[in-house]
Amino acid sequence: MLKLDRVSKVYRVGSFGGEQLRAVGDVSFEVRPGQVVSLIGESGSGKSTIGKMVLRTSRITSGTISFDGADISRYRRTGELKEYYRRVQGVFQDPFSSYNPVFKADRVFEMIRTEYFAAVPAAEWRAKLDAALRTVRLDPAQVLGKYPHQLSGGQLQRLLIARALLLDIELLVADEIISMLDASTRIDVLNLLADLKERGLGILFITHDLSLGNYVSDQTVILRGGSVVERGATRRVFANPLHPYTRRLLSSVPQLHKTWAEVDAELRARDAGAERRCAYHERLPDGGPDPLAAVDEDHHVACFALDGAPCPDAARTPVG
Amino acid sequence: AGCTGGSGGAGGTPGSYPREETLFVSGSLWGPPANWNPLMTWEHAAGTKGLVYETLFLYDPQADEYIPWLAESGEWTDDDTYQITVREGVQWTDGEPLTADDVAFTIGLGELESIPYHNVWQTIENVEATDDRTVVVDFSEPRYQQWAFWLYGNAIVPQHLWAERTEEEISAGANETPVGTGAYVYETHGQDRQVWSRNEEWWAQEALDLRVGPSYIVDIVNPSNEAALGQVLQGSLDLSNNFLPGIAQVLESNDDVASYYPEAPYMLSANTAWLVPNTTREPMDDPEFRRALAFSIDTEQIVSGVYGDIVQAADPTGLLPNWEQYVDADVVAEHGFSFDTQEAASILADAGYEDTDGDGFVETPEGEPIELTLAVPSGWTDWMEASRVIADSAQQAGINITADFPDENAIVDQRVSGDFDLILNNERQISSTPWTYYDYIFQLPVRESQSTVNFGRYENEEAWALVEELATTPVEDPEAMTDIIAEIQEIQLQEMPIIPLWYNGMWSQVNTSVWTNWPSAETENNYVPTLWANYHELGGILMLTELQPASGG
Amino acid sequence: MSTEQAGPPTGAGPAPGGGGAPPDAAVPAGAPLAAAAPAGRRGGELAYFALRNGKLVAGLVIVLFFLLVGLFAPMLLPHGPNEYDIGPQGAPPSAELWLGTTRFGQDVYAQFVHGLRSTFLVGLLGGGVAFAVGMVVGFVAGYRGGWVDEVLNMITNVVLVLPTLAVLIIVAAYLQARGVAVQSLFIGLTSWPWAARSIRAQTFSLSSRDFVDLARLSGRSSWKIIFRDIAPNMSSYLFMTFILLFGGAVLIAAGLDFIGLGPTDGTSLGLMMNQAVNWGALQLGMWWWFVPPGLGITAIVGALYVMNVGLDEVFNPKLRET
Amino acid sequence: MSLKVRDLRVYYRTLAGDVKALDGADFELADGEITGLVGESGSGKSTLGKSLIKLDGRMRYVSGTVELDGAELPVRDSARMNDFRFREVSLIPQYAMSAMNPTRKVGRMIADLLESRGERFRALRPELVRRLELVGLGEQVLGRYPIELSGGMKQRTVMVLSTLLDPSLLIADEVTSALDVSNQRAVAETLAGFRDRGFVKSMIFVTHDVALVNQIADTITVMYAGRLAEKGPAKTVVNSPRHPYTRMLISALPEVGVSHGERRLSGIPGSPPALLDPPAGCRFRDRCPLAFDKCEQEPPFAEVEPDHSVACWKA
Amino acid sequence: MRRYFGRKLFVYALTFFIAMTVNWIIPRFMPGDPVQSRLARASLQSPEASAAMQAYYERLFGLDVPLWQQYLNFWASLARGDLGISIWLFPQPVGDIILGAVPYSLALLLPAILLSWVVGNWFGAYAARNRWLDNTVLPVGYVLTATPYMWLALLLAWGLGIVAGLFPVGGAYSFALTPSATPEFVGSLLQHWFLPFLSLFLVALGGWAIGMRNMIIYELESDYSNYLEALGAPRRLVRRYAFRNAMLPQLTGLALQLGTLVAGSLLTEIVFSYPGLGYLILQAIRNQDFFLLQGAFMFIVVGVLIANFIIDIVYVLVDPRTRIQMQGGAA
Ligand SMILES: Nc1ncnc2c1ncn2[C@@H]1O[C@H](COP(=O)(O)OP(=O)(O)OP(=O)(O)O)[C@@H](O)[C@H]1O
Ligand SMILES: Nc1ncnc2c1ncn2[C@@H]1O[C@H](COP(=O)(O)OP(=O)(O)OP(=O)(O)O)[C@@H](O)[C@H]1O
Ligand SMILES: [Mg+2]
Ligand SMILES: [Mg+2]
Ligand code: NI
Repeated sequence: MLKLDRVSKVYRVGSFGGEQLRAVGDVSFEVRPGQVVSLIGESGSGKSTIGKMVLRTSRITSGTISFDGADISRYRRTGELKEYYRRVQGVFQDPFSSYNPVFKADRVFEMIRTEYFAAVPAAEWRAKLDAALRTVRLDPAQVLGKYPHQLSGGQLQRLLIARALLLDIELLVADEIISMLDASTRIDVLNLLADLKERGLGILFITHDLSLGNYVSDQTVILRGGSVVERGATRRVFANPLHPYTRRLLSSVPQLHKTWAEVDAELRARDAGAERRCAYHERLPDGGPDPLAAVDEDHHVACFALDGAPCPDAARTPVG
Repeated sequence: AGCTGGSGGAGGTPGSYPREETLFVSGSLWGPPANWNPLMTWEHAAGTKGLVYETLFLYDPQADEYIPWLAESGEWTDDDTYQITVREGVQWTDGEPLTADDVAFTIGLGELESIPYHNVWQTIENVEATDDRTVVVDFSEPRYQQWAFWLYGNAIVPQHLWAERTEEEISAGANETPVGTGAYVYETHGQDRQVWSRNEEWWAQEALDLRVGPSYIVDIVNPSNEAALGQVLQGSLDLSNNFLPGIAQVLESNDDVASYYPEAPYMLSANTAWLVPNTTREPMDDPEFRRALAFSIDTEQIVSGVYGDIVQAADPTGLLPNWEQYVDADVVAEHGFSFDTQEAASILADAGYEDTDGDGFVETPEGEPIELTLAVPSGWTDWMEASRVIADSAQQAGINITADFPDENAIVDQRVSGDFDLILNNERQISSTPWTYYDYIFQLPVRESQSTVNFGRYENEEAWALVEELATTPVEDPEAMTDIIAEIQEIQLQEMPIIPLWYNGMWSQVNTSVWTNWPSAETENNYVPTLWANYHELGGILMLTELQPASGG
Repeated sequence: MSTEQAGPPTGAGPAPGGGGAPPDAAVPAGAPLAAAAPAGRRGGELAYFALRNGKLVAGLVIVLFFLLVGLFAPMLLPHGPNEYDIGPQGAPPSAELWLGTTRFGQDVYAQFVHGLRSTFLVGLLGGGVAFAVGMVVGFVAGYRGGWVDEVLNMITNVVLVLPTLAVLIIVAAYLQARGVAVQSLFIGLTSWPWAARSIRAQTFSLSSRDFVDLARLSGRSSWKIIFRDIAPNMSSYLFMTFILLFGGAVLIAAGLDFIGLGPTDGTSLGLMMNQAVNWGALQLGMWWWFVPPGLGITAIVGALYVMNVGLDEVFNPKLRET
Repeated sequence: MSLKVRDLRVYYRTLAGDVKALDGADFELADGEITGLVGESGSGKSTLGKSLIKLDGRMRYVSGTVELDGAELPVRDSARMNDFRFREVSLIPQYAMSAMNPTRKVGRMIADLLESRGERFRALRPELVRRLELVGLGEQVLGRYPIELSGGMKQRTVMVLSTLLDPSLLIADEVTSALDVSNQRAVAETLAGFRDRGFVKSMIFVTHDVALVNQIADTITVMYAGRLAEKGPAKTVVNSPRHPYTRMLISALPEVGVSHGERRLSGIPGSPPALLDPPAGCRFRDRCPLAFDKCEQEPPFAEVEPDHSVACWKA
Repeated sequence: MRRYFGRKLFVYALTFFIAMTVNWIIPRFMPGDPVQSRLARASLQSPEASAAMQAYYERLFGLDVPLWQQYLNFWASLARGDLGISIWLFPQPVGDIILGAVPYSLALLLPAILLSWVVGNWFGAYAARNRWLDNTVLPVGYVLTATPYMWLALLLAWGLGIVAGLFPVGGAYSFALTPSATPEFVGSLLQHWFLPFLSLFLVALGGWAIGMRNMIIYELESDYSNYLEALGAPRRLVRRYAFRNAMLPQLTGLALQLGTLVAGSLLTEIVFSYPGLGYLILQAIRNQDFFLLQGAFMFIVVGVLIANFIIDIVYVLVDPRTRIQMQGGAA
């Protein structure tokens, strides 16, 4: 459905755009219908930038993003773009800043209505809206006609999801949609995403919290400094993290029933016998579009030396 | 020449001028002194001509008399030849004597196109210094009036210093170190002042027993009239030749301040303010309409309301009071005008101007609406107020005039190109002869751009022929002049090419606390009380010879 | 954001203004966002503070007072501002002629109330034009960013460092017909830069907010987003900007009028001062001729500025007295 | 017993009335104890933290006492409180990124601060440098402007500065919320290290991330709607929470290894009460599956076992 | 750093270019012809003479060539440092005239700007900490900023000058003196300088005081102030930091306000007949003196630009933030 093919983004920064900042480099992955792909990485690793490019609010510097085979950067006329937005929508990190504070919260629905459903009669619209709200388990009477500050973060976040559902979307870009929420509301939203996925929605789930990614996703993409370091089925990546960065992330996640020290020890123990080597150099990519090397079915990894340091294995294994 | 340059001290005490020896004046410098070239008659530092450079004659309009000055005498030896006898014993301030060569040289400069008196050379054939003291000027067709005007209006420059100069230096040079023959020499100048100091060797001290009172004249550039008013009140100005609205109030309350007349109009008259209709435009091309316009204007209101009675209403002919003898009372009685709304209305009605559409304003006989604009430079407050009065009173008579206040330069433009309905103008000063006045009104031919005269583009061959005749009438023949002028007046009053409204005053207010014996209607001293540029030779310099220190010292 | 704006927000409150340009950014950048925030939530609260804010109320009362006088007093007068001989010439204030007469016996009060009209008109038009230009430039630069921003920013900076009054003097001097409208237009066209700059900064920070992206995702056009989504968020800020531009325009106009470059038709407070000075009111002690117009301007502009502070306090809780 | 808080009530003055953000806190902190203060947003965690060091303009002290190392803290009297700040009680603010004067070099700022507190910068400098090196910063940060430091460097500098005078009590309010996991870990471990080295005696670590708290805290304090709900040893609170709120909170946390398909977690229905006019009795009553009549009375914050207090009738 | 200043310089150069072009264009496309106006004042007798002189002077001023060429000539002679010859004060070179006026304008402006800035900031800083001062400084400040420059000047001229007679109300020094190094002359200079200075100073003062007060309040609310207070720093230190930081925006404000202040000085100079640039500009306009106008205007523009540039540099020196950002954001 959604396919990123060696997508890069370079920001021009400094006066007159004098300097360049490579926020995303050569990223490739795919989101299929009914699949949740979580994009995980530390702050500044380019997660949001990818989300924005998918949503066409940020220009792609190179590479292509295609949706159902069509290159989305080709959409020029507002009509085409509007049609794209009917199928692809986004929800952002901060529910409070996603609402215009001077207007009532349900204005987000009104915008959809004026732009997409101008012809729909009021009653029908109302029914549609109620249905969407119920899907996200909100009581219309409780949330409509209120100002954003009168609603909780979880309610606001769910309203945004309802808004996206109104359009019968096929892909949802969820950019850190739960990091601002309380632990208790967080899980509600996650569960909701999981339900939607069951109904065939593709979700690009952006987060820096591995436990959350782990909870909902089928596929995981680990991002570092704008590049993918490891990618694959969530199960595999979490069970057998190959790239040192993935491992470091994993060891830093605070866990309820394990201390950091225990996790460290565990990882160390697991590696005790085997020598950790750069899997990339053993399994070079076959020159296809994907710059990662496949280590297993549905598990790909980049060279360990991604951050510029020479790879300890590079000398041993010639690069094709 | 830096404007603030520290050009040394004055006289003995460096840096300051003793109050009791110094005359503080203002009203003649309209900007920082920029040049001392007597040939740039209109923009040299006032006093360059008159105080430093001198003319052959003076003309005293009060006494209607030519006073030989650098010339000991001058006469028409025959119809075409004028002979000047140069005064003996006159010295340039560099020590060289003034000779006939200097005079001949100066007249000869008029051959250059860029010299303002180039026009006299249209009639001069030859100038020659026949000896040290005699200059003979040969004319082709002498225009006596014009020549008389030249004789007292133009300064003589020293040949030994000027002969080497280029045309540009002569006609447009700053002449920063003026060397003249006059009562004063250049002392210093600044952004806001010009200082003259007395020439102790001045020839007139011996020759005429005249001695100017003040050792120094500090002529203050007046940026605003109101500042001058304050300074006169304080006594820091001795003579203000500024237009000071409100002076009437001051004169009544402040004993130290005086003017020429102790009561209204307080001032002598210096020029006539006219309403100039554009006679090429409808309906101003109709003499009857112009006459009606003349009757409609409430000049009294201007005189008292706007000016607080410091000006006088003009005679219907517009001739200044010193030309009173040329006014033909009979003609005026028959054809003259005065403020009379009724009369204005009936003249209009008789000529076919009626209010056909009922808007309160008359239309042309063809039924076209009349909407006239009176343009007066923005910022000329007295005229702006006057024009409001004119518009108001004309409207009373049914003539739709509105006052408009464009920028001054825009008005000059309109005036030159003839792109106006009505304007106010007063660009003819008092002079020795009414010829200058009529030359202004009637001059022909009308050109594409009328830059100096006949702005209304009034064409009347007959009147112009009379003016030309006047030009060639000898100055010594007043009867002949009177006759011609009477004829001109008859045409003028019937045709009303321009409408004289009031006489602008020879603004002069003095403070007597330091200097006394100022010109006054009540004493013998009747010289013109002003040091405006070009008024020194009309008697301004003589005023200076009459001044006495108040301290009696 | 380019380095241009790198510095902290500039100036607060009516910064130095005086006879010309209005103060720079009225409120430090942080504030207005907080300020703009929640109209609804704090609607009642805002009204509550507005009514209890002495500065705001006092300023508003003064401005309204003069506005009403300017609107209605001329209608109640039997004579025009420039009619002669309404009273004796140069009469001091009296029971019949409240502000005395000019040297021509014109009614100073009549001139004053008519002058108020043009003062408000200039403020409204001049401030309005500046506001409009400043808004468009600021919004577009802040929203579009990139080279559009660079270019607009450059233009803004150019106009900003131009000594505006000097330019205006030149322009005004060579205008043939000078009316209040033309004057206002030119004032407006030269006094927008600081407004544009601060609006740009606001827009810039607002347009990075998620709700703007959300509006884009809803298929809205840029203009709609700017005026329907971004602008309402800075409405209080915009309003305050307008007030300052209004006051600035009034002061500039007064300066132009004073040196005789004012409207050539009609009257204005600056023109009154100009005439009073030209006709020696200072020297003749006719204070009633030049004191009221200046006082009028000072009162109106001062009241506007005070109002602005009041508004600032209302919108921005940090400034409220606790 | 380094800190003893008794019935501390601090309200916010607002137009609509007092917001009872901290309504009767009763707890103690032992020497060397790090307690993690957790709870939903708006439960009063920051209010409690601030009450112990500096009330801001809109906060109103209502009642209660705070005792630190046996001396009473004059929390209501900001001027007298000054003697205790920094030396006895110190704070690492949430806004570490902007906590330093942007126009002063870090070293100058620290010197200014120390001198103004009557300390000699010269004398303390070696210790300062030592501690900076401890957190991986060189002496050279002192010669830099804050803007020249990265976010992490700024945060570590502030941490060192705040604890330089070895305060008895350190309040760390959400110092890790803005960080990603690896930085979170580094900061948290550094703070624990500070305690281990004796730079601070005890610490209140405010966060809403229970899992994080569990890594470094000795005890966990749970707040709900302006009140303390539970306080006990970290292990106990995580593994066998007594308060229903704590229980639900912990069961709502996904963990690495837990996925939706395998085990569906559930949140806490409802939302906390408004603090402007909170209901009488147990404030969790409306959301509590165990609620019963007695909950209409306010449950005391009582010790159910040594060092473990809970405010619930069913505990 | 170099890029930053390069960019600034580019903006300044552009400003200069645009300003000068505007100033060149406007008078030339407006009605009126300076030579004609000049000759009109001469009231020459004969039209022939008038026409001849018109041509003569047009050639002299270089007004006889096509406009585009005049424009190029203008820049060409400007490059040579030649500002042309004044029409109004013919035949003085414009440069000389302006150099004569500039000292007066500077003498008014520099002290007025700097003192009002310093004193205003000082007052404002105190007002922010003192309820009583706040309640007096603030209203007075508002009244002062809202005062039209010329009106305050008028009031001062009338009250202190005319009524009280304490100060002269016109000119730069007594007419009884010539410039010299005597105490008398210097005293006279100061006496004449005082009122115009005072009026400029007062109007500017209010704005700075208010700006400072507000900035200080914001700074006192900032995170670093909060942190300092939480660590028990005394009020004094917090204030000091706030003051220092509040100064920076005020510095930018100064740069932005320069143009306005210069404009204000024009009005003041006019009221007090002070022989500075303002008076020159007014006269140049009245007399359609293109060249003098260009010259005077150029001086103002250049002055404002230089002052702005100096402030830019000072700003960079005192605010580390700009320095860093200019280097492309280290850290
Ligand atoms: N508009 C922009 N202009 C210039 N640089 C940008 C812009 N937006 C993002 N960047 C830079 O691009 C990089 C990636 O940013 P991005 O927002 O995608 O990160 P992220 O992974 O979403 O981080 P976070 O977890 O903090 O949201 C960062 O270094 C950021 O500074
Ligand atoms: N300045 C204030 N004025 C009024 N009410 C306030 C103010 N600050 C906080 N509150 C209220 O006090 C309560 C407690 O706030 P506090 O900031 O202590 O919560 P918190 O637990 O720190 O939440 P968070 O996790 O979001 O930081 C909240 O209900 C909040 O709305
Ligand atoms: Mg992001
Ligand atoms: Mg908090
Ligand atoms: Ni490798």
